[in-house]
Amino acid sequence: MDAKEIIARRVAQEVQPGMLVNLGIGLPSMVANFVPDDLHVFFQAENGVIGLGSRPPEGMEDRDLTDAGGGFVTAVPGAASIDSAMSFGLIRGGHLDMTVLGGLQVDEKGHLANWMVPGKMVPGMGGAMDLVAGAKRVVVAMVHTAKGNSKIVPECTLPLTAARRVSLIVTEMAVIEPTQAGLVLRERGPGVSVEDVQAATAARLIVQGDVPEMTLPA
Amino acid sequence: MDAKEIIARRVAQEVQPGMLVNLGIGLPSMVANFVPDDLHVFFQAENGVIGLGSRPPEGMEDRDLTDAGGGFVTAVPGAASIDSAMSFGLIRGGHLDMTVLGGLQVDEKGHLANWMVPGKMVPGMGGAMDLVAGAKRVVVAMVHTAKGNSKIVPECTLPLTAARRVSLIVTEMAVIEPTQAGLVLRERGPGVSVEDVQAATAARLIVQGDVPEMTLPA
Amino acid sequence: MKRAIRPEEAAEMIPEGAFLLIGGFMGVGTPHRLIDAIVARGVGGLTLVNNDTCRPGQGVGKLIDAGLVDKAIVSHIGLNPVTQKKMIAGEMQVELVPQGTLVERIRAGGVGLGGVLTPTGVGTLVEEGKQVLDIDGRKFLLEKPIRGDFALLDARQADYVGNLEYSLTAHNFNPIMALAADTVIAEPHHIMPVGVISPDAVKTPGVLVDYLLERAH
Amino acid sequence: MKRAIRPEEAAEMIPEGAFLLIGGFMGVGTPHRLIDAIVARGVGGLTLVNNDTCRPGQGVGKLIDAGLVDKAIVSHIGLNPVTQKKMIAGEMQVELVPQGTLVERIRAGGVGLGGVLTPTGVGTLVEEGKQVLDIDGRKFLLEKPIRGDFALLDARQADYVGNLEYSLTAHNFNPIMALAADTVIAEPHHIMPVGVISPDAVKTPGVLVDYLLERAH
Repeated sequence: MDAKEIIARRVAQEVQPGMLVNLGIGLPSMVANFVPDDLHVFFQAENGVIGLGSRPPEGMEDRDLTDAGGGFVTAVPGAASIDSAMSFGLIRGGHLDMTVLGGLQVDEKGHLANWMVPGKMVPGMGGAMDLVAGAKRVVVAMVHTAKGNSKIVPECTLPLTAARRVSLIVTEMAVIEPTQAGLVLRERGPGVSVEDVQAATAARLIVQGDVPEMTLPA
Repeated sequence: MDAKEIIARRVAQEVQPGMLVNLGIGLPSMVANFVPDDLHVFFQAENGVIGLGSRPPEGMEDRDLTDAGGGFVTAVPGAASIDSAMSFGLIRGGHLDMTVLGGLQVDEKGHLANWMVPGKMVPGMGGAMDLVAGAKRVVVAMVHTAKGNSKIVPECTLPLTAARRVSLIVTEMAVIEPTQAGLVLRERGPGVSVEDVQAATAARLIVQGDVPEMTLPA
Repeated sequence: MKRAIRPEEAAEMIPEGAFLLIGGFMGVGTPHRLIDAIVARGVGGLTLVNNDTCRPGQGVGKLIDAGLVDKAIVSHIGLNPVTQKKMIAGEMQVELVPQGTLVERIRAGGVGLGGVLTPTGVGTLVEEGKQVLDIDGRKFLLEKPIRGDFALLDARQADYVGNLEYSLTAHNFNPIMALAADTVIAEPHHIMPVGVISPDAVKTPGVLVDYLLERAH
Repeated sequence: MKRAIRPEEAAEMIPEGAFLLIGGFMGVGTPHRLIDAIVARGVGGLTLVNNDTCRPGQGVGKLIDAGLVDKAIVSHIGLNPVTQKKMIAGEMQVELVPQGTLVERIRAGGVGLGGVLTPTGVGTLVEEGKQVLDIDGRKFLLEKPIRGDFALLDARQADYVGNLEYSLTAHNFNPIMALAADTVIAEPHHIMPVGVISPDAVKTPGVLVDYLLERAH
């Protein structure tokens, strides 16, 4: 199993029945593949649909039905079209149960940075600032390191996405919960030791008792 | 012709082709009867329809289609249903070309009072404060006196509906335009002299040259 | 999927002193069966947010008649002499709010904004006790958000996901109130199977709705 | 009744330096024929408000390619390297706005509110230079309204009154932008006779729309 699939499978376990969930583009969008249908979860695409479905069969794409990354999608039975004011009204108003976002850095305070690298890359925040400020639960899904450097750092050096503490960080090496006291290591990745995780992490991790390995049912 | 019909007919002349117009309940609502169909005017009822039509035939009333006074209405071809946020978004946002409202008092500054009489009657402002604050043009349609007392006064003694100067006052005796300088008498009612109007008016009226009599084509 | 419940079940969820947002404008777009069930149960001390207090014996006016409302936050009470009488007698508090301000305050509560900056009411009694902001040379009142414990809505049609459609002038406050309460109960005239309402026809996404009232028999 | 005009007629109305609100999200729900006509005319100095700047050669990206845009007010430019290059070279100004803040700022401009009080962006770079209000113990940024000279909209269907319907994820900013410009031009895929669209299906009332683009041949 590659790193991204480990992450997507583990994040999928955070999804509870009946939730409204927003998945960011890229890695977070893979989470949908591992959420069982019988949970009756609704996925929101912030560009305007609640009840996002999978990719349509070849030739049945509709130019007016895409996800936030511009990819063609379908709508599930019971879907609703919404405009951007309603879409972000749901997000900012606390109606979104969970958002899963990628990250460039997360720090010991649980702050996320994911929208720009000054002088290098300025994609813009898109909906990320509203999502992190407004969703009930914010899960950061990202690979543990970038070019060998830890993405989990003592303090973000990149501009923050929000002043709010995120709820959970899921990488292929660890599940980490930011708390008032700091970053608590909750789970280890498959075949990874606590020492391995700390060695790959620039931030200080709090280890309480035995740290179980992720369970990733097929 | 009774006083109310004079007022309604005269106010109807203020309506220009293609306007969006809101008529208050009571006397103002009579204005619609005198606006020619070929002006293609849309009437808004602030409770939720643009394209208010006349009363439906007996037995064809719909409990979900009423005007702001709760009376059964119809919708014209091209009508649109709107919720209260859109309805007042149109009003506050300057999209409403004209509103016609009743009044308890209007004063020399052009201030309108029409939502309460302290200690006596507190109907509430309903949509009136938004309408007076937001409509492009505010026309007050009211009988000239109440129980022998002038409703056009030097200064309102009743609580104001808005700090904004209204655009025009139409009574059965006069058409009066509030200006920076004061209340300018623009027209006299049928068979009424300038002296008659001033005698029935507590506020000072500005008379410039010859004041024509209202023309009220059948 | 949302369970369709009986009016009495819905009424039983509402405790004494609850803060209720109820859709409707002079009784149009009001959930009448829910109101009857609340009156039948008789639990009071309620705060009521509605456009108005309707007329005695009609719509939310029934809640006033039954003495269940301690406070009404409304834009108009002119057609309900019972409300006026109770207000003057001090049996009931009435907060009068300009209609456009009322709906925006509820929207702000529902979409997570800190308040509403409106020109409506500047220079009137409505300004009293409120912060006035000068923004680029114009004055605006800062009006606070409103949220309720319950929103009770009338809808033309629903599906079992909870998606709602409204009809003509029965929209009024319903789609906005759907955003602004902890528990949202809708009383649809019809409930359709999931999948038959076009996504483009949905005005309140089902994720906002907690319970549907079963259809009238 | 609204006249249906040709794309070139619409483009000719738009003067140098105009402030344009254009519907769309990565080109979905964007008035493509209008954009082509503006590019063909080649009058620049424009300010563009859109969710993003799309991709090079697509949607509003064509306006960037042609060098017609002096300033873009958008939430995302990550998929358009041309925008990034021009921004870094100082050929174009880019104001990045959180997406939910952007749509509310346009709404505030359209419905006559003095600004938006949002928690989004508090404690980030977005806060810089803005008033922060403490309301009942929580912090909110005061974000200013946005209005345009023109709103250019994509719609699924119109009637000759100008009523508009939108489709699926092609709604996005269109219904809100319809409220917030001096002149509103809509590019519908279909135009129907007056009276055949249900009032309940209308999402933008025709009174907001000034011109319709004639149908593609």
